[in-house]
Amino acid sequence: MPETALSSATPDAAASAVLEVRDLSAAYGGPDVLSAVTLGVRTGETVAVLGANTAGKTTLLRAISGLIPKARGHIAFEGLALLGRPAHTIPGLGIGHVPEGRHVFPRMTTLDNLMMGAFFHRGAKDIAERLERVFTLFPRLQERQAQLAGSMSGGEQQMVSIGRALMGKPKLLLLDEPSHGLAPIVVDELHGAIGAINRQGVSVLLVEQNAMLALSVAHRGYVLEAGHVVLSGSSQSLSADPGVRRAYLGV
Amino acid sequence: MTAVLQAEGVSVTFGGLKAVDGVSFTLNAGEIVGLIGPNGAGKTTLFNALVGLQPLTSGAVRLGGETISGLKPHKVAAKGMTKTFQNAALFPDMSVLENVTTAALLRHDLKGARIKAERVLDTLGLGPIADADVQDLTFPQKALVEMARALATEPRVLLLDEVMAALTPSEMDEVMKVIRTLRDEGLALLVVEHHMRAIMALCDRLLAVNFGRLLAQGRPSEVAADPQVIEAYLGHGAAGQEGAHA
Amino acid sequence: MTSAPLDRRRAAGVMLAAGAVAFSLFAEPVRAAEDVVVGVIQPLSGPNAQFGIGAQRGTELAAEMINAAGGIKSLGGAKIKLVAADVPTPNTAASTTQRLISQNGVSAVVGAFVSSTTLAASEVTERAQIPLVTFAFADQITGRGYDYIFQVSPKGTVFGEAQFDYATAIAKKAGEKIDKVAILYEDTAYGTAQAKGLRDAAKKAGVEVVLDEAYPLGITDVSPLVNKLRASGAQIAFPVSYLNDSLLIIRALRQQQIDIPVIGGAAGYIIPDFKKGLGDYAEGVLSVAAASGDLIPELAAKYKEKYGSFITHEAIIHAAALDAVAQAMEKAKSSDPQKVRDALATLDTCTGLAKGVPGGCIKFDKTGLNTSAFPVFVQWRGEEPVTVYPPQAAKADPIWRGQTVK
Amino acid sequence: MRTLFTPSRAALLIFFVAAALLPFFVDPRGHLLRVAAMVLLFAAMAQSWNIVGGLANQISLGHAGFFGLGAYTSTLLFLKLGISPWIGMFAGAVVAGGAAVLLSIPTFRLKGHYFALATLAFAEVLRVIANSWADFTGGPVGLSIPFMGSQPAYFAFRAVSSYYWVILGLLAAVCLAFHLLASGALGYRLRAVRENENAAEVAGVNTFRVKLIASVISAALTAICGTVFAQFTFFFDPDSIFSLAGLSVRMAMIAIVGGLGTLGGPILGALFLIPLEETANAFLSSKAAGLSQFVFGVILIAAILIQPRGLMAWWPKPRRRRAEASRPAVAAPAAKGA
Amino acid sequence: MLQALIDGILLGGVYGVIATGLSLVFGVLGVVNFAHAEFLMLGMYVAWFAWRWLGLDPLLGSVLSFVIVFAVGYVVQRTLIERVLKAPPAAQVFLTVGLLIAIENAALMVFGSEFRSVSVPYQVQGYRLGDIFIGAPYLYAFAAAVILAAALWLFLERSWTGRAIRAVAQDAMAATLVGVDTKRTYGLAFGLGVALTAFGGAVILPYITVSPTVGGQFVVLMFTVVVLGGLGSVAGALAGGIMVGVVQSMSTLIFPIQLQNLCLFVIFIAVLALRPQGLIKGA
Repeated sequence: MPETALSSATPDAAASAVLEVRDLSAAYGGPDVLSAVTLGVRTGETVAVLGANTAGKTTLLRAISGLIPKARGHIAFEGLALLGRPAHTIPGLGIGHVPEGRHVFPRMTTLDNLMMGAFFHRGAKDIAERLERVFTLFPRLQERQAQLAGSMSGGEQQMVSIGRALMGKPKLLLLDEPSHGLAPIVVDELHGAIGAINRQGVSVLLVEQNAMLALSVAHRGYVLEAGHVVLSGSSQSLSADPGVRRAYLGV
Repeated sequence: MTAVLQAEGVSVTFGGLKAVDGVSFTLNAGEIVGLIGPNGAGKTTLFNALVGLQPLTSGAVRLGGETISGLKPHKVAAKGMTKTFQNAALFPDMSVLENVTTAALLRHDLKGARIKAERVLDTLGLGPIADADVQDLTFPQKALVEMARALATEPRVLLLDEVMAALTPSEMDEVMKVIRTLRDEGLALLVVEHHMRAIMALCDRLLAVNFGRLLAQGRPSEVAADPQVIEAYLGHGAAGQEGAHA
Repeated sequence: MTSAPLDRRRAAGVMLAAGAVAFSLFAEPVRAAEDVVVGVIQPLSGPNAQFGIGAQRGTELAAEMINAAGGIKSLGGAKIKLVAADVPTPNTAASTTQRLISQNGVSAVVGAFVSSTTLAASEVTERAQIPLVTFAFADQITGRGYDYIFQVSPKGTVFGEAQFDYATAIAKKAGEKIDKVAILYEDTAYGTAQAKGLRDAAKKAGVEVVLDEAYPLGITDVSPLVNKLRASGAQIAFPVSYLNDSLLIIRALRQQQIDIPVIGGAAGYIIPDFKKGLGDYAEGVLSVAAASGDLIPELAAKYKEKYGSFITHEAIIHAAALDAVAQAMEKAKSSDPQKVRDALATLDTCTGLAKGVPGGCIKFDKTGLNTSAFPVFVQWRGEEPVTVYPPQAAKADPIWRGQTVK
Repeated sequence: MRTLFTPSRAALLIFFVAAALLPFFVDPRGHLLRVAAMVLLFAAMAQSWNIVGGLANQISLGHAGFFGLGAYTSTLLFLKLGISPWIGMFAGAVVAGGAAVLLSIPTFRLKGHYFALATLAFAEVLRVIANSWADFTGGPVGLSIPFMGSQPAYFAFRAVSSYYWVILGLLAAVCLAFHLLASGALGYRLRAVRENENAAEVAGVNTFRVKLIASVISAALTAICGTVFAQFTFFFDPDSIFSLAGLSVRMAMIAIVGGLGTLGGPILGALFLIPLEETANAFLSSKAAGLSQFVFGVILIAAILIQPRGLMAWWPKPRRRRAEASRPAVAAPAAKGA
Repeated sequence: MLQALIDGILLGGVYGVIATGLSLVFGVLGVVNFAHAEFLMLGMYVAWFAWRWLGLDPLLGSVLSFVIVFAVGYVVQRTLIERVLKAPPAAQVFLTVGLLIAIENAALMVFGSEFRSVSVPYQVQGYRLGDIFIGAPYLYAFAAAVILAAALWLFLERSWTGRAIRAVAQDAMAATLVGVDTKRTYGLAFGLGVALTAFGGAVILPYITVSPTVGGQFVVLMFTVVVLGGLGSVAGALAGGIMVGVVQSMSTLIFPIQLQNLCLFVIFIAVLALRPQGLIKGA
């Protein structure tokens, strides 16, 4: 597989980069799932990471959140080295992670799920304010705040999961397959929300299998294949690049 | 051509969620059919339903004209259909030969099973590692061993769930060669694979699913060009765009 | 490849060697020349530990007294050396007893308060032909025709019969006619044997048993038991139980304001903790007992001085048991187990600690049962139980429903 | 063909030869021989447990139930009908096997902790029944094997060494049964079930049947151990013969400390634990009540934390690597990591 | 009949609190703690000494039991249990079995074998309503259990630590992603679990004696309660406790008391076989 090191993939200057990943490799005991991945997210940007199943997208996000102890390389968040930090300290730095499969707390109410998002800032006075902001973004959650999250539809659970991450006052939001398994109309709604979050000043790293959808909200994108970055560029250029289609459909 | 496997309106529901929704298709002896669809489309659930690991909510599965839905997996295996697992579910504390022998016991006594297992391993070129611990194997080796184990049950229909995940292109070529040989020997194969390049090159026909429903079926190039399929993979609006490029 | 497996092999070797060393420790018998060795097996851990410890103290005290008085004079003043071992369960009893016999070369074994443990131990002593002198009183202990078992106190059924007969006799003297009684017992060897005695005695006396209920050892809630008792209309309750259930039963009766007399079946009813647990409510409770401190005041005083509480019947009987062994050695002029056994079989003594056994003597019959022993009734008076029945042993008159019975 | 004479087999052979000769070198009536006999008996019990616990990976905490059924069946047959315990031993095995079938039907789907709890309750049920049904079982007083001198036909001997050899034979038989099971067709299937039940099913293994057969064999062998135990100790009562801590846990513990699912594990475990416990009891129990059991508990905790795979994990790894080393180290058809 | 029902409920409330801790530990850590009943025993001893030395009524001493046993539990989790969390069940089962043996015998060495009992005035009092008798210690213990259950509910629902415990139980990864230190939470949950049991042990001290082996009387009972209620379910354990209390009490109306436990075990096996998730679905 040709190694494509693209200079445009690295942020121009460290100062403007909220996230910087360099030469990141990771494995779960077997062969490397990520091999020397280098990419970055600039402040205020939405960046998409595309690729077929098993390309290593989820592993990338998990490594950033400290969930893969054996990750090697370098990850910096606002200049701060992340690798080696205990996973539970990472949200407090300003990174919100919406995991693949949503992972809401099924036997807690919507409200309790959201409150858990504020766990790190549990003393803060602006919790109500933040809650209000989440409810503005997803009015449906306000209606369903007393419902057990496990009993809600997939789309609603996704909103809970995103809302929960937002309650932690993130500067960077990691979104893992938010459209997975959802009906198109819900997907549109979610992506609208992602745009709105980004406009409020939160940088977003978005992992999606649904390439066109991701590129429609992202400024830039990277394409992963078998743990390597094979393509990168602006959303417009990627949308037109037949390489993306090849990475997914093999034709 | 004779239909060896028939699925008729197969549905699987998990507490309200339709993971597989009325899927019907047939599979003929001596053909490789690819099952494609995005993550969570219901491919693995469909496989599990076919071999009896997952009870059907409705529908029926017939193997060689005989209804096998409702049977336990070991009975289904005895009737001639088995599957491999995503991420190679080998028996980790056993050697390669022991893994394959266990499956060969379905139709042979212990001595015969060992001979059968050795033969299967040799066909797949695994003879030299027969005594290795499966935990020490590489990914492609594990995938092949699992295929060997499945073949040792002497199936008529073999369902392969992502055997080529994490393989390099040259490794993939080797595995595809093996799969083609099996087809040429008259086996019917249903293959789930995310490496679309491999799927396109390998399969005689494709079935595309999303949200548990069958979206399209036909020749690989037709299915890949189907707007619904492209949308399922690349998203809303991609079909027109990409179509213009193609 | 080189160092790691070697280390592992070494570690495995070390662990195995530890096992082997442990094993070899049993190879050599340890025995001092002039001492006579007697094994003491008691439950020192587990649920019956409290009774085992009391019993062990009794034997220790007896050994001290015998040694202080000059040891076994016919053996040149040989001192008694006790080898104690913990037998928390019957499963451990056989192996432990065997160890005392072959490693410590004991002349006799004393103990194992708990009946099932004693039964297990006696199988070993019988085959090894070592005398076992015990207080445990399940009927099977002397009922198997064994030659090497000696029981200082009466059988369990005898205790049960006495529990019934003495109580009805006192009630009769107090002018109360008893037609209905209740039997509550723990489903252990001890409880079952004693309940059988109670049942038989009631039948013989023509008294109706309106409640005959076994309950599991370690019962945590006795309310159902007490509910049944209340509904039965019994005039006397005969509970046979260890401590926890005895406290539970007495308290539950008080809570439900049931004031029928409760006649305890030894064990839990006559140890210091009964009083500690119940305080004033212990006052006046009657119980059958194998012995009582007031029958042998000098031993009781020494015990109290040494251990700080009154002497329990298991301590007295085990002390007497050890003394019987000592007297047998004295008589046999030997510490050879076979000779000690023969001397025990023909022992007829009314001196020494035998005075602690009601009847004051030790003389074993063919089965090994002490023929002269009988159970007594004790009644809680202040801090200690006092012997109140039968009249030949009594130190005070019994009190029945607040009335002193002459 | 693999060589017949591996280090493991050599060690096993040496063990059995040494064990068979032991009575000639120690006091035949002594305690050492008795402890040795208990080591062998517990090794046999742990090996029987190992068939279910090790090969099928079902953690049973109720094997005392089968053990007790064996002891009760043979003893009651002898006491009530005069049938020799040699015959009663097999009757006990049949009864226990039947009980295993009855227990398997409701519990075969259960795994891990749930299975452990269900089996624990099973033994407790038997204990309560044996305690309550006094007319038949003798109740809480327990049962005594009558003392009748040396009557080999009725499984009664004078010398400890005779029992010792019987127990050694039993251990050899149980080890042989385990070995045949582990290396035979059933062994393949059992290990497959243990390691991945779904994969075993699609590979054509009838997982329920395989587990059932294993538990019946395991129960029957455990019951035979129960009969031998009863004959050897001459007395048992419900609380001790169905004891959770004294038997069920101990059998499992020996197999686990020695090495779950291995042939040598139960033997190593028994060689290590039983003498250790005896020593602790002999030297510590008269010092402070509870000390010996406390030490025992601490050693158990340490053993689990230091080597959860048991003593056998330290044994030099068997043949397979050797075979591999002697062959050219060939990878799969496609070389890795191109 | 009514009497048996009331007896059962009073008893069952306490069983519920005692078993809740076991269920909580399983729910959060996924470990079945076979040594759980030993912490009940420790709690009883703490309350006994508090009564003896400080003159505290066990109902008040229970707070001390809670605090001290919580600390012990936290240390035990961080030093021992933590190390087998990812180990196979066999290692977990036997680690806690080893713990059971060690704690019981350590208690025997430290506290001695005697049965200890407190004496408080209400021990022999009772209330009478027509034909129904209610023992005062049972009533007070039940009341204490209800108060503790309510406090536990408030803690788990309203406090940040309580929410964190629930979050870890429901999805440990997601909890990490919102900043919960799962390792510390495991320690807290284990400490809390054994402290609940210790509290239960303290409040029954007025009607049960304590000795090093008292745990053994409760161990099977506890497991029955949590299996009936569904392992891991806190609300289920409380309901399961009442159920076990009532079954125990009512069964004696039909069967001999000797067979009380047999009824429980048969129900226990039946529930395991038919509904391993427990009879009660709940949080």
